Parts: sequence; structure tokens; C-alpha cells
Amino acid sequence: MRVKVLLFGQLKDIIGRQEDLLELEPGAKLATVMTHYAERYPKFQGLSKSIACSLNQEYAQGTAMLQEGDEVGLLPPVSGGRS
Amino acid sequence: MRVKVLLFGQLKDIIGRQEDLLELEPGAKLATVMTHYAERYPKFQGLSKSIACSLNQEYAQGTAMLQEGDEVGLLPPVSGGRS
Amino acid sequence: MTGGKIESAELRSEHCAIVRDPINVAGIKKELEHPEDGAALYFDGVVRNNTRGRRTLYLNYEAYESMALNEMERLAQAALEQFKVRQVRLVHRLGRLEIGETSVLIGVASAHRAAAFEACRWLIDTLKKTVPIWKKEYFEDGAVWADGEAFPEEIRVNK
Amino acid sequence: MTGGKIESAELRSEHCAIVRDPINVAGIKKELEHPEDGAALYFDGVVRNNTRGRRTLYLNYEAYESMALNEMERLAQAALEQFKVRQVRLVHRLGRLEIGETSVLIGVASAHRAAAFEACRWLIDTLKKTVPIWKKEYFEDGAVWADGEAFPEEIRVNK
Repeated sequence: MRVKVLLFGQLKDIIGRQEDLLELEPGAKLATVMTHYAERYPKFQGLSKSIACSLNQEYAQGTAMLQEGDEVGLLPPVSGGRS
Repeated sequence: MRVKVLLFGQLKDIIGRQEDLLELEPGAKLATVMTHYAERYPKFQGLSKSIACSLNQEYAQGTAMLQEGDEVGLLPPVSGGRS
Repeated sequence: MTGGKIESAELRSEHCAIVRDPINVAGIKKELEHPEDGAALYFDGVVRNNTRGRRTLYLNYEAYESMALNEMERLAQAALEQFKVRQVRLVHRLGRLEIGETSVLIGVASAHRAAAFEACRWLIDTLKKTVPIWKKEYFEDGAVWADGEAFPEEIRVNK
Repeated sequence: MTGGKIESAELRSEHCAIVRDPINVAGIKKELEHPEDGAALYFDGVVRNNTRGRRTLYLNYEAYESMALNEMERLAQAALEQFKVRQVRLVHRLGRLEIGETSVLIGVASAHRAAAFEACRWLIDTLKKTVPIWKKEYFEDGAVWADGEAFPEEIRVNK
């Protein structure tokens, strides 16, 4: 199945893209997506404890099951607002 | 000696004036001014525990000594601002 | 209204003003903010259309003007010192105010927001207890002076 | 910036907006306030001219726009419920912001001021921790993504 992955902030710079289409095995979870990047990008691995994930635009846990066409967001700590 | 007394809010309505010139004995204190009105106006007497006094535009205690030309303010609880 | 005069020029001190015309929020924002700040907080006190469910037509604010300005400026100085905020503005309007109009505007600018919140809250809470301004509420069937908050213990004359 | 598009229409929900043009404070004030209110509180987040003493030239804000709007609206609804305030507005600006410009404006209207202060403080504190918006700071010698605050425990993926 395919899921769309959106990368933000410094993750976008580390991966070098803002968007990926990943082909995953059935049964893949959000954690599978995290592992995919952590294995390929040491800097991503280093940040992984501070990253949050969204599934279809809502925060979700690593155990969340993925489905064809899902939109996954990989989100570094946010820094909106001011002071 | 003469002091000017300014009356505000409901005290102005009770006394019927915004300003008085009082002739006081030497040695008079702010408390003397309070007593002056409390003796003459029962409604003033009823409110006297909630009243504050100013002497020359600063909050002052009943024990403060008065001098010729002083400006005394008799101030009911304030209600500026909002909510 | 010192001595019963209704008309009065605008009164200003370093950080405060007492005005009769509508409060100029944009002007105060411009005066207050500076590139060093990260946060500005504004408290806007609005004339409400009711008091405990009774319909209010309009309000009239009066003050012991010169003393009120002194007290406001004292609060401004205290806030700058106690809360380490960079800048503050306090403006109170007097005279007849219609429903929805701003009676008091307090602005606080600070590098960090925690101090701005604390200073702004303290300023409005303290202003309402100590600055000699009084409000008369006009209802359909009459007018009354609003009950003020009790003066702090140290200010009352008869304890 | 979903999918790398820089251009984006203004996004709006019932109480929130994400905009690219300067935030219209007067318009928000007009939308927010109502004759039932006694207090309105505005938090104005301003682009500061330095970060820990290092001179900032300008900032660029990016967001996961659709999710950011959802999260902001969720905060707005939560604030209305938890703090019993009458109305709230949250507006965040994206794109390049110059020093002194407003990046976020939060407005809270309430019959009483205590609730307005609590709701406004909670909104800005929570927005800064959970709404997916990121800031890149441009200095004279380069640019960096600002360190964000750590996500709340319940949001992190690897605990």
C-alpha cells in the first residue's frame, strides 16, 4: 500500500524533500514510517525521540495502523507563536 | 485654618456638593474632617468604614495632620476599569 | 472631576493618560511596542450591556483626575519594577460611555510572555481597587453609583 | 506549506485563521467583541530583533497548514468550554515576517476578566507546544530552524 509522508521544518532539510510516497507492506504502522527514515538518515535517528507523528492531520501514536492513501506527517518540535 | 474638601461619587450626592471649604481648629487631622461629615450626614456615617481619604492627592490615614490650604479628598470605594 | 468642572483637557503622564474621547488603541499599540519585545498584551475593559441581568443604557465615569493620574503612574512604575516588563501604558476614559466602548486600556510589552501576563493582571486588579475613578450606571428606571470594591486595608481611614 | 507550495489561500475555521498578509487587529477586535462582554484580552506575539542576543534579520514561518488550523480550532473550542469565556479568536501568520510584525494574535472576550486571562494564557502556551508551525530565523551569518518546545508526553511517538 502507498502512504503520503509530509516532512516539516528541519526534517525537510535532513531528508531533502517535503513529501515522499512510501510503498509499505500491509500491517505497517506509523512506527514503520519512523523506522524507514531512522534507518536511512542518522540525523533523523538522532532526533526521533523529539518527533511527533500525525495520521490524516491528527496526532497519532506509533502503534496506529496505516491504510492505503493515508497522509502521515513527521513533525519536529513546533515553534509557532512568540515568546 | 481652611482646608478644601472634595467629595466624589455617592458622597457628592449625599452631601449635595462637590467641594467644601472647611474652617478647622489648629491641630485638626484628617479624622476631624471625617467626623465633621459623619455628625451631620447619617448616610455618610453609615458609609464611613468604606471611605478612604486623600491628602493633597495621596492616600492618607486619619491621623494625618492638616495644614492651611490642604486639599482633602473623601473617596467612596472606587469603580473604575471594567469586569 | 476636580471641583465640579465637567470639561477637562486630556491628562498625561509618562506611561498613563486620562482621556474623554474614545481610546485610540492603534496609537497606544504604536507607542507601546518596540523591536526588543516578543509579546504585547492588551486588556480592553468594555462597557457591558447589563449589570447582574439589569439592562444598562450607558455609563458615566468620573474621577479625582489629578490624583487618579498620579495613582495610575505609580502603578505603571511599580509594574515596570516588579515584573521586569519593558513598557506599559494605562489609559482610562471619563465621561459618558456607550455600551461596547472601551473604558480602560492596559498595554504591557515584554521580551517574554509570562511577565506580560502577570503585570497586566496585576495592573487591572490594582487599578480597580485604588485608582479614584467612579462609575454611575444608567438604567431604564434610574441611575446608581456602581458598588466599588472595598479599599485595601492599608488605604481605609476607619479600620 | 503542505506539499511544498508556498502560495496558499487564507485558511479559516469558526474561530481561527491562518493568514499570509499582516494580521488585521482592528478587524479581529470587531469580530470578537460583543455588548455582553466586560473584558477583552489580546495577546500579540511580535517578531523580536534578537534571539539570545544574536541579531535577527527576519523570520519565516511555515506550517502543516490544514492540520495547524484543525489544532487551533480544537484549542479554541477547548478554551470556550474549559474557561467559560464567551468568544475567542486565534490568528497565525505564515511566510516572511519582519522585526516588529505580529506573528500570532489571540483574542478572548468574556463577561469577567479572570476567565479571559486564564483562557488567553492557556491558549498561547498550548499553541506553542502543539500547533504544527515552525519558524526559521535568519541571522546575518545564516539561518536556523528555531528550537521548538518539546511535545507534551502524550503526543511524542517514541517515549
